[in-house]
Amino acid sequence: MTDSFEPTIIGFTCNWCSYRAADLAGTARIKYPPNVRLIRLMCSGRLDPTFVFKALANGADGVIITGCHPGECHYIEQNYKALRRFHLMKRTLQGLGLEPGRVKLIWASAAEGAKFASEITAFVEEIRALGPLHWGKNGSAPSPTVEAVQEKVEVPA
Amino acid sequence: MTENNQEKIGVYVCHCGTNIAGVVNVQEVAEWAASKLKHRGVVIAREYKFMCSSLGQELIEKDIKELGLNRVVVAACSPHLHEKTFRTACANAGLNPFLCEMVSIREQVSWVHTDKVAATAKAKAMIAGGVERVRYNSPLEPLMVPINPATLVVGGGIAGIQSALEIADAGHHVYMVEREPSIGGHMAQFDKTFPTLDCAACILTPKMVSVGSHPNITLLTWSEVEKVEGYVGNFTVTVRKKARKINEELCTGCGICQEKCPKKVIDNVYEAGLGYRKAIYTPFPQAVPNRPVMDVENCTYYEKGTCKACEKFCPTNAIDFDQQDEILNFEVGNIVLATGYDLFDARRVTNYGYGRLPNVFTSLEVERLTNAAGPTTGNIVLRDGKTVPKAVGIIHCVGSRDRNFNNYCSVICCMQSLKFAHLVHERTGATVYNFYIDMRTAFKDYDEFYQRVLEEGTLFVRGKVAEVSDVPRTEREKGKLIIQVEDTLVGKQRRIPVDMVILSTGLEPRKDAKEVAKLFGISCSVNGWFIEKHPKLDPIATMTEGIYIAGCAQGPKDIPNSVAQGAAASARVLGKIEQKQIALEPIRASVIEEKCSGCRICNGLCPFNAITFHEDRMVTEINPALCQGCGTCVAACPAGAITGTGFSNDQIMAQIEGLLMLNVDQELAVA
Amino acid sequence: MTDYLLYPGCSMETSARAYYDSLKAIAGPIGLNLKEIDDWNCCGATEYLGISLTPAYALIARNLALASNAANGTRTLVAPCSACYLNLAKADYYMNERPKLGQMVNEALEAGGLSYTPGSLDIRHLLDVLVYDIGLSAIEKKVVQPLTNLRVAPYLGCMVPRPDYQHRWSDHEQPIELDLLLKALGAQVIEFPLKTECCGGHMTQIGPATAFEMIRRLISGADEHEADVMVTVCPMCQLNLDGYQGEANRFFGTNYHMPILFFTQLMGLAFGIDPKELGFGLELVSAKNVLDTLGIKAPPETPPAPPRRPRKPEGLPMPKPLKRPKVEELEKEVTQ
Amino acid sequence: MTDQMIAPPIPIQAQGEDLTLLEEVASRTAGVSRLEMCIQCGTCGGSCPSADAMDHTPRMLFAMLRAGMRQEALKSNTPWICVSCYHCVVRCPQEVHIADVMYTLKSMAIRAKLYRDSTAPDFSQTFVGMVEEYGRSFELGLASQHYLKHFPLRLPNMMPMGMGMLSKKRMSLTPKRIKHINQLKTILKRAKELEAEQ
Repeated sequence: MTDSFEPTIIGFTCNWCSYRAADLAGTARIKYPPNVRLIRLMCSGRLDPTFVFKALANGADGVIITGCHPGECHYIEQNYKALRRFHLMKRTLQGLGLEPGRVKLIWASAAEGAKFASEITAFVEEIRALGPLHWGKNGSAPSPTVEAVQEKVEVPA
Repeated sequence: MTENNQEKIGVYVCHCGTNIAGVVNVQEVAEWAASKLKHRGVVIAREYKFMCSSLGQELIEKDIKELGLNRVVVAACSPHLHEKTFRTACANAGLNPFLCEMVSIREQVSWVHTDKVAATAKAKAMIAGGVERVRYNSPLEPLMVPINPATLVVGGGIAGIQSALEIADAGHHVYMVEREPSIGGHMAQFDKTFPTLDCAACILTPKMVSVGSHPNITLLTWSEVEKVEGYVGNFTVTVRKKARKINEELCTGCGICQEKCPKKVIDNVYEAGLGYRKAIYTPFPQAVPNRPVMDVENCTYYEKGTCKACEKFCPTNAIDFDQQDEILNFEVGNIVLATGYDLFDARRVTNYGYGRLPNVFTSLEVERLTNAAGPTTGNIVLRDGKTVPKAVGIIHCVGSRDRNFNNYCSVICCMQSLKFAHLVHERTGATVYNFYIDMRTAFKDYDEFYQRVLEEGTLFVRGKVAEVSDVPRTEREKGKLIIQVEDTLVGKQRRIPVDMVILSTGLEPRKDAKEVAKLFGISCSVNGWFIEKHPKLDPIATMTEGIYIAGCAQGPKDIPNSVAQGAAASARVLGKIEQKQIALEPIRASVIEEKCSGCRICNGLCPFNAITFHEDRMVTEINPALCQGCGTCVAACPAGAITGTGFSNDQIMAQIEGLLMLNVDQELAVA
Repeated sequence: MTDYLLYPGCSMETSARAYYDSLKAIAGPIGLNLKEIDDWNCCGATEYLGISLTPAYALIARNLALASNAANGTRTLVAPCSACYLNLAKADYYMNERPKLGQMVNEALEAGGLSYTPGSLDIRHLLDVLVYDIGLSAIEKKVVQPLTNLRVAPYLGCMVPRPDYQHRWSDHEQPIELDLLLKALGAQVIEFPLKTECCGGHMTQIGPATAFEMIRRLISGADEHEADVMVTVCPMCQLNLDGYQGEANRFFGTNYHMPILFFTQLMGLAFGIDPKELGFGLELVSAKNVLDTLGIKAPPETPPAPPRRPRKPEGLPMPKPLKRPKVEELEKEVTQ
Repeated sequence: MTDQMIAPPIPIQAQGEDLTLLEEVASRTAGVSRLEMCIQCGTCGGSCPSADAMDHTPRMLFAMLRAGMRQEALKSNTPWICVSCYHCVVRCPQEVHIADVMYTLKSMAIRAKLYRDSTAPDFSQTFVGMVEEYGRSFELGLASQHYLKHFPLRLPNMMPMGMGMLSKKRMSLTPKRIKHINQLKTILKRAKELEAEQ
């Protein structure tokens, strides 16, 4: 069963660019692996790090966050705030013993359907290489509860 | 919400013909949702061929009424396409539209995956996510805001002119902002227009005059938009009106200043570098407004401190050397962007020798050469200003359809080249060659024009020209420009000596298109053109409500299409104005005062200044009219005191749980 | 001192000895420290690639492997020969673009105990290193005998500016690097439109008539521009234009006498180095006129030739030439 | 109703049409050939300095590959006349790796023994033979061997040039051999094996 590990990935997309890039990938019929499930946010700035912990704790093997290119945010500059948070969040996750490669931030504009698809494809392969994360599944390693994680997190503004 | 456990959720899975059903087993998905999500509140799950059809919508409406559904999940296409459709259906049946949630199983599943089993499983997970999320949706009321009936039109080319006139004629105010000293755009530079060969000035000038004299149009030339704030219906625009150094009230447009100005400058804009203007100038006699501008960079007074010839001779004392840029602010409800194109820089194609070989010309240069008001009064001559060419080669696709430069077709070049072939033939009697890859003469009366040019004896060579050389190999080639090309219909390389080469240069997005897009909150395609809302069904609107695009700013197009798009944009604007008010998505953040600790972390986060802090109560407040709903403050609040409607923490956490439900609970995964 | 690995290529030791000699002579003055890689082999020129893919790339890659072993702190591998430069750059580029090729080539190299990671070397032509690393102003400073009055036709041939995998050159058709270098030496550089046309390559061996025609075009083009000398950066070009010039003259009944020199030879002259050290005399079409013009033996009193195609003030204005940022920077360096 | 009655008409098959050809050429080319992207614009044929001597312009050759005309394409002298000047490569609007495709066609023609005239293949093979033997090219040996075989009548004309080169020591009389010629031979042997497995 484990010979071909199929990771589950949660993706957080911005309503204005990357969600539309996903739409465009669809319209253009560009194929990518089915391992990713997207959640639409209005902006990458909406991403509360708790969402990421929740996803990992509930069984996701990786999380990908996508936003508008720097300088192209629909809300002027909120993606920079997402970027700031992302780095701190990554450090926290590392502190919890998580491989840094399990969460990733990419930029994709509404015109970049092909880029979106290739980024997803690449990320699936990266997570496949890392193997399953046993946080949320009935695996061996005990998973920290969301509440426990939340306590450790300082949310940067 | 969910505490009372009285959710009655309907799940609707769309086949979209075979678009979804061809990959996702929709029947299995619907049956699964009905049985396995029953304990989550799903009372009915259906699949249907086209949910967006009226019959599909009726299904939902009927269930709401008959089964008392209080939540709806539609698994179909992207919410950007049909969210509105299904929300309206819910509203029709008396359900608050925001209790309807869409799951995109077409764009995100069936169109991008091939493995049917995996795609079906993913569709189930996504529906579970939607169901979990919709449980936490709350009924919302759209924010109604009034629409300011004034409109901003950016760019005074033919598309912008058309748009402005239509709106102004309907009785609404238009601000037209143009960067150059006069409106008219590229069309004002042309001599004849294809395929009818009517004179560009003859058909354009009356429209320009109408704009200049229209009581409903405020014309701001030599001006640029610097800032745009607000949202559809309520934009605040800041415009920099550059100093003309002319008092426009006093100036009568008599032209004496231009006559007396001693400084001659090569005119790189209107004359395409082929002619001269003065340091104080109106670009062309029919300019609107008929008021000159001073080119401070080339003016002798600004260079040397003396001259002021213009001031000495001005009969109305209109010259004002101290005039400064003016900053104007005004409010509009809608914006039309018709900013046009730039010409491809032909010097980049080194092998065609433009800039090195004098008798290689660009299409815009030839427009000026053929124009009776141009530098040669309409005589087609070589760079020496007098020799009439005996043989002329016209090269298509320069900088277009070429991955080394621009990969797209510039649309107008084939017809433009045919027009030049006709004009050169008619005016000089020269032998004319056209070098093309493919002849593209689609649209009304275009191919007929091709036939006419064929009849006139123009020689057509099918082949992309490899190089233009001035190095002769034979006697015949001495003193000529040699066009080296494979005649692909003969299968042989040919070297054709000519006197003049015309490069049918392609169209490019404006150099600052990206910055302009950013300024107005829209985006550019990979090639740099403004992106329309939908390439087929909504080529006028953009992703940002209240901002429309027209003309070449959206992509290369000819005059008839630019005019059509300009008119279409004004129809859209007038439609919005007629609505008088507009419903805004109620996606807003708000502060629960009891939870706010007054830490002020959120205070610096809002780029729209929607967050204010009340020192007296030590709490933060968010102004719903200014809030744009990005949610950055929601994510930042350490106390969880800020909620974001439509994208609340509860909704997203539930959606995450739903999406991963199948991973956790193996029971659920069984079909 | 900057350290560069040198891949000379077969010709530098035989037909293009003048190139190697003059390179060695100018390297010291401009502070170019070249280290020849040990036991290099032929790059296969344009021939091996047309026989068999993997062996051809393995042949080239052996040199890359030897070079990266000898790297010792530098990444730059310099090739003075255009064909060698292109082959080395090509192998490095394609081994990366098509990983399967890279894998097969490395498997072959392994049989000889070697390996090469594509991208680990920076493969550059000598002219590139001189212009962009040493710098035009540094070269200009070393000039003691400016090449005033010498009308030179800069000639690069094909394989230096094309296909240009790493985007190093200012243009693929009319690059300006050699022109500027020669200007820095004080020469009168003519605008030579044929500067990147083909010299005929291997056609001298397999279709002489075609090759002679290509040689004729170039020589007559330079002659038309009243060049005293054509300056080249490639052993193959020099061999074809110099060695076969007499043969082409006989074939067409023409009587051209166009000396073909390596740019390093002119650099040497400008630096005041004895012509003998620079391989003068090895050319088949004598370049004595070049030395004469420079007054190295007897200064003639020729006034500078008028510029070709004088631009008339009347008529329609011309567009300004396109200034690519790279060119602008370079032009700043030359004071002339 | 019988099966015959509803049988579809038999498609007319062009003789010798070989639709695998394009694919094969692409797969044997170093890098990504982009051959399938050709729009038949003729930039290559127009740019080619030796096009006059070619049986087909490069563009025509690519059309032939697309049409599956294996015999004709591999018999064409075009790839052998290519001087690798890369004018077509940098100008091609579709970024086809034209020069590399020419190398591929040469090697395929040699394999299939389908070249029309052996001058060029012989030159390549003589050159490569020397390189494989010595690790270096040996111009004198190559030129004399080649001219003797293909242009015996030309040889006297070439003498002044050859003598000039010799007297100026621009041509060596003896070949030079690299030190580790055995290492090179081993590498090439393995490379040939790998190529054969393709």
